Amino acid sequence: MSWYTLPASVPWLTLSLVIPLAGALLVALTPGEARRVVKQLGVLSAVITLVLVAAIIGGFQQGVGNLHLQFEETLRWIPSAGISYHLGVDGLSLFLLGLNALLFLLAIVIVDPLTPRLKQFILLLLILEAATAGILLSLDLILFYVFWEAMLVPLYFLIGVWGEGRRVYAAFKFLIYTVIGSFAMLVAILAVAAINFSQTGQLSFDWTVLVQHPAAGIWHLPVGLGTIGIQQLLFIGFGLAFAIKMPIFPLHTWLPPAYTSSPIPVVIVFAGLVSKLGAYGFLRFNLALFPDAAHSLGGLLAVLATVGILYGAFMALVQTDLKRLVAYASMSHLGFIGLGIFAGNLLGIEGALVQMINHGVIIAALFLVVGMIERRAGTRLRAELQGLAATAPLFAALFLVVSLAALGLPGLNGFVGEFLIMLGAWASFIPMAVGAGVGVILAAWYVLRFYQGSTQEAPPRPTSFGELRAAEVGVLAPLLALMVLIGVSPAFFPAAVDATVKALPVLLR
Amino acid sequence: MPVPAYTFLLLSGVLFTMGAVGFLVRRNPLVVFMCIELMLNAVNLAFVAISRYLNSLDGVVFAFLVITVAAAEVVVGIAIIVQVYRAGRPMDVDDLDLMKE
Amino acid sequence: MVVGFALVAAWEIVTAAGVVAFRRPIYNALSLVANMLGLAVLFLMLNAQFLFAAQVIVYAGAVMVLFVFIIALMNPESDVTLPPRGNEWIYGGVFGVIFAALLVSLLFNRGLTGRPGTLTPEAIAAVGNVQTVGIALYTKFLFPVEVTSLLLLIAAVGAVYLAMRRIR
Amino acid sequence: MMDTLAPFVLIAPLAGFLVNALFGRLLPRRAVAWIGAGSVGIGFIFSLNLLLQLLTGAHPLDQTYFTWWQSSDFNVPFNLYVDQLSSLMILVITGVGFLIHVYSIGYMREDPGYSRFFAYMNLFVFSMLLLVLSGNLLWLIIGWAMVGLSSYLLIGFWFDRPTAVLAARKAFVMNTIGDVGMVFAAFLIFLNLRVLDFQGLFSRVHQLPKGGGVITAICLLLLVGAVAKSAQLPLHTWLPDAMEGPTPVSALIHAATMVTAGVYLVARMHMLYDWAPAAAATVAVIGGVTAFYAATIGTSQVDIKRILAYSTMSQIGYMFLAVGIGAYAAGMFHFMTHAFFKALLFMAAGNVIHAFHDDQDIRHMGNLRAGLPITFWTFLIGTLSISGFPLFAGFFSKDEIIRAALSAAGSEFWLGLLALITAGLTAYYMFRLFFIAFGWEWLSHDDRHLHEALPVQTVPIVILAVGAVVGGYVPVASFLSPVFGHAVEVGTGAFIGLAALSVLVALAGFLAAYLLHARRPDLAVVWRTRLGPIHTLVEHKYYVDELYDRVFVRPGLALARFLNDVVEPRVIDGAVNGIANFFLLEAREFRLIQTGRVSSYALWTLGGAIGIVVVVAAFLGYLPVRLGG
Repeated sequence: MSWYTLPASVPWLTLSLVIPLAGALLVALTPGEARRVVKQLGVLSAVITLVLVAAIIGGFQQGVGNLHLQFEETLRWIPSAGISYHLGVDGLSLFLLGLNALLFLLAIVIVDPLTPRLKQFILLLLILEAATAGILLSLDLILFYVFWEAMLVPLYFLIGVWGEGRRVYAAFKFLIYTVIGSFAMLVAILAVAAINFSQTGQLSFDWTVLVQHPAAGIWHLPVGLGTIGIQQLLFIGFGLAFAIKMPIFPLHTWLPPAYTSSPIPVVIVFAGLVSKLGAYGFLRFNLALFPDAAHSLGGLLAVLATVGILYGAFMALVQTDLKRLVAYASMSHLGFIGLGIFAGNLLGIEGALVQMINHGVIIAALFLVVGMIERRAGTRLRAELQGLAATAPLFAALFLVVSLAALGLPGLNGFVGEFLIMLGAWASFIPMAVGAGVGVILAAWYVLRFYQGSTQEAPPRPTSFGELRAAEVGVLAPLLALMVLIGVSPAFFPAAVDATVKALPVLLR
Repeated sequence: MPVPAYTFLLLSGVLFTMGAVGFLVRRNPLVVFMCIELMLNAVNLAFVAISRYLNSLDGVVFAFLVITVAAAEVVVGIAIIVQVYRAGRPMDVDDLDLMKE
Repeated sequence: MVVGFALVAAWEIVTAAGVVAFRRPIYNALSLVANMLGLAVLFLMLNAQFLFAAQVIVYAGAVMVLFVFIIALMNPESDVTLPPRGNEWIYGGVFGVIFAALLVSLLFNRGLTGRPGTLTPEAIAAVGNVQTVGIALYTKFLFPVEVTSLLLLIAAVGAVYLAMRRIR
Repeated sequence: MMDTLAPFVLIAPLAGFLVNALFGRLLPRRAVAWIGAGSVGIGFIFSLNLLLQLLTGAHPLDQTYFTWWQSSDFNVPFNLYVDQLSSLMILVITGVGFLIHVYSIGYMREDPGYSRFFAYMNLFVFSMLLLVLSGNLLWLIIGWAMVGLSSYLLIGFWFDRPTAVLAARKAFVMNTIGDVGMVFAAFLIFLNLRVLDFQGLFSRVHQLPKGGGVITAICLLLLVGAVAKSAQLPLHTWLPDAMEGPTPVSALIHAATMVTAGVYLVARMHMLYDWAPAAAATVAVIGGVTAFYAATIGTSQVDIKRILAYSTMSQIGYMFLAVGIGAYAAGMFHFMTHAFFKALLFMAAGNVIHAFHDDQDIRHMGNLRAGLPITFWTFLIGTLSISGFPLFAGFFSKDEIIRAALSAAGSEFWLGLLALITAGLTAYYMFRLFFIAFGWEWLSHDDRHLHEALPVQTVPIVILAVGAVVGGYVPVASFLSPVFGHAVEVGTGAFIGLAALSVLVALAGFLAAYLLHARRPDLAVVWRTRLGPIHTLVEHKYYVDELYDRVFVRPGLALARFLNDVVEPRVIDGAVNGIANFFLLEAREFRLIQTGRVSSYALWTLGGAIGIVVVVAAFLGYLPVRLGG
């Protein structure tokens, strides 16, 4: 945002990875019985990380740096294989980094101090924070892959150990899906480097190197089955991992059980952030490294994204479990992000970028609300809830703002992203934009069913539903503030990301 | 007449395969361990042979390290086997399925 | 030389077969000892005297004594008494054949490639075999050696710990 | 001067909203009321000031205050645009809005959600002003959606009533359909002309071919938004249900201001509609048909607020007809007079409903002259005005529309004829309402102890009654001429002739109502049975609600259930599990790959090793199969 210049001698990005890890180490050294200390340590390291990331965002300068990358750090790792520890931040990752720090702080703050094995829980959350931040920051494909896999382990345990319901099934299904995608990506990563080596004679896994020389060539399928472009093949390899993580229809069936089984602090970062990493991967790798393939396959993926919007919306309409409902709503919203990315123009991609932040904010807030309902009412079933506004008007009011943001009300943040995405989609594929428009209408329908069904109509059920406490308002407040801020005056957003997006290879063709 | 390099490698491959097959089919944990040792030895042979024919010592050093690691592995492995035996379990790897979910 | 190699190679294969096939663990163990001694001879033929010594002392000596000792102590029954499992020989055979065929095809396709180094047998002989290895271990490979020593320490501690506890 | 003044028109109600929303529950009721009504009053004073400056020759204002989005492809500022049209709008919004706020102080005095009510009302006024003052399409859409939000909040104000909750949701979803239409229109405009602000849009619209596909599509998509917001056919069914909200809400939002936003939109975009005759004709047809359609339904209803709602729909149909045939000034004129008399009618109806303890059925009322004298007389004034009796405000504005339609050549003539018939129907159903609710039976003595409302409620009604009488003499057309150009002058003879015609028609409607509902009620029963099926059809609003339910709502839910019960578990997850079963032979939920057997793990490991060796060998060229470069 160019508010000031940060001294270049400090490894800011590494610090933002190290602080959560250091926090994790401190937590690990603390005896598990000291629950308050454990939690305070977790909160403290998350706060420091957030402050640091905020400083980075404030010191980011649009249009500066090689390939618009800033705060770059490069250390030799395995020089003979062209692998290095290379971090950097640009318009694609800048605000996601902030979202990461914010959501993890909220997640740790709302952890119930009575959680069994609290120490391990906080520990895993902090490790997860470092892994997700690493995914956003790494500019080396191998480093990226390491963080990508490192993210999986804490998530698996967080769901499998602290989850509810069929948690092991959910965690395992998620794991299998993700590992399949990761394997495809690993093969593609190795192939990218190998092909780049054969084309340029330079062995490197560095994004900044690979992005200069898009792979070319055609692969002949055996037995005369035709040909497929190398770029398309690599695009599919990377895309499979990211499409599963997002998820893109029809690779989504791990999502409802995983979200439903996750404890609320986990699902906030899971739905709020991890799903966005798939979209980020598409932008960072698929659109940058394989621009030709992005053009030829973008249409198909845009169709799938639109199907996902409508499918998720219809599914959300009939869910009886609120958590599951929000899970499908999240899927529908992610369809918008996918549509913006695959529209293949500046408007769509900037819309997708802003929508990624919005979605994180909105979905986290929705899951927070579901958690508040569940903690008070002891149930998440829509049929057992109604009229909560009568006993908890403040809760109903905040819930209303969150719902309105979720259904894309103009003036709140959801609209900004949806508008730009649909505008970008309209410029490329009009039917997809119309489909997304139907999705917006359906969103109004299911979100209001969700909101009205739980807070309105008399008599209130359960009658003992209490008003929000100050701490809970405090947790929701930053998210609500972001909803209004981005909705009313989002100009700071393009001011930071425009140069990066404009330089994306997929747009330069 | 010198022995060609590939004969050593061939022998190494054969020994490795035999060890692998033994690992797959035997059920006594002690024998399974021995088959692992066999495979490690086969790999050592390949290292040393390549090292010899390429006029380098790296392979020898590697083989030395492998021997060390194998020794460590055997110590721990046998300790586990003894524990299992003392717990009165049958000596059959197929029954050691605690990792099953 | 060739004849000697052929004899040792045959010895290796026979003893390896013994390791895999014998029914009583003590025979397996003795076959393995024989196999390792043969391997030591092969190391000698490859001009690796240091490894020859290490192989005899560490493997044929220490490790195998441990094996035999445990077998004598516990006197495990042979596989004969275990219920048959059925298809494992099929799996094992199929995979073994595939793997061996793959390795062989690789070898015959290209043979050895790579850039020869400077340590010819003559150069090594000039300094002394053990000295050369020692210099390499404590200069170029110092870090791996140290890591390995740490590993050994951990293994020793782990083994003691495991032996102390009683598992139910 | 105007550039600093204009934002304060917005800020006043916004501040009122924020104060009442955040601290309303802590403040005493009197303070809440003062803040709620006062902020709108301040807005009115600012609006008046703006109007005066325009009247004294100031140029229209187009001022940018901050940037909303700025990237290499897309720029949207936040700018306000104040010209004669928008200043007229804000004057009516804040003026009528202020009176209704004052009325609400009395009307809502018993309600526990007092501060919430005023917060919502202020939010509405703010949103409506934003809609009107916005200088570009995007902020217009934001205001457009936010008035929809306020409308939703106020319809569902009594959220413990299931019917209110449902009605609110229905209104919101139908309005969202309109919002999406407008958003699409904005896309077409931006992608073809690269502008979204009005000044740029109006200067570039002529780059598009006149009557071409693009401009017609833009205008039709805008029309979707206008139709949804203004409750015109076919997106009209939410408005009668919206009467579940408190009566001041019906007066302010669902009569005087918000529902006329569609008319404002078409008028604001008149350069586009002039450029797309087919779309303009569609506007006119929708308006004319809705006017007639809603008037017929109005003749058969018994709920006092619903009758007024259908009347609103019908009157907005007139305005649509006017702007559709290019008589923009006439449409805005009717908007203004309608705001006066319809707000008056609703507030008077609110007094009656209060007096009858929230009973809204007109058949339970009657003979209110003694009990509610002020309400009685003002309601009569409103009825006369809406029915188009000479010298009342409604007479002038409605006459102008009918005259414009009839004097036009071609198909508009038929629409004018329809509008004329509708004028008769209007007089009929309004006087039917009046006779049944206010005058039926003419009791000689009254033991119902009805109480007239408080002065805080009656004074605003009286003020509006004045407006409903004299509003017709305001020279709206000449005031708006800088925006729309000068209207075509009509000869005096034609003027008087047409006026006489419409008065005759209205008189006929009045006489029919008098005959059937005041003098010979038995005749009404006879006619009702005689018209049997037609009457049933009209009474059930032509079964449009039921049709939408069968065609959209139920199939939508059925599809969702089908996806949830069949497609997701069987088809998609089934395919995934099927693939897993295929590869893992006995995998149930992927789990049995974990046998726990060491040898099976080893088997997999070995298989993997072989696979890697094969791939590497193939890459390096050791195998007959070749991969990569």
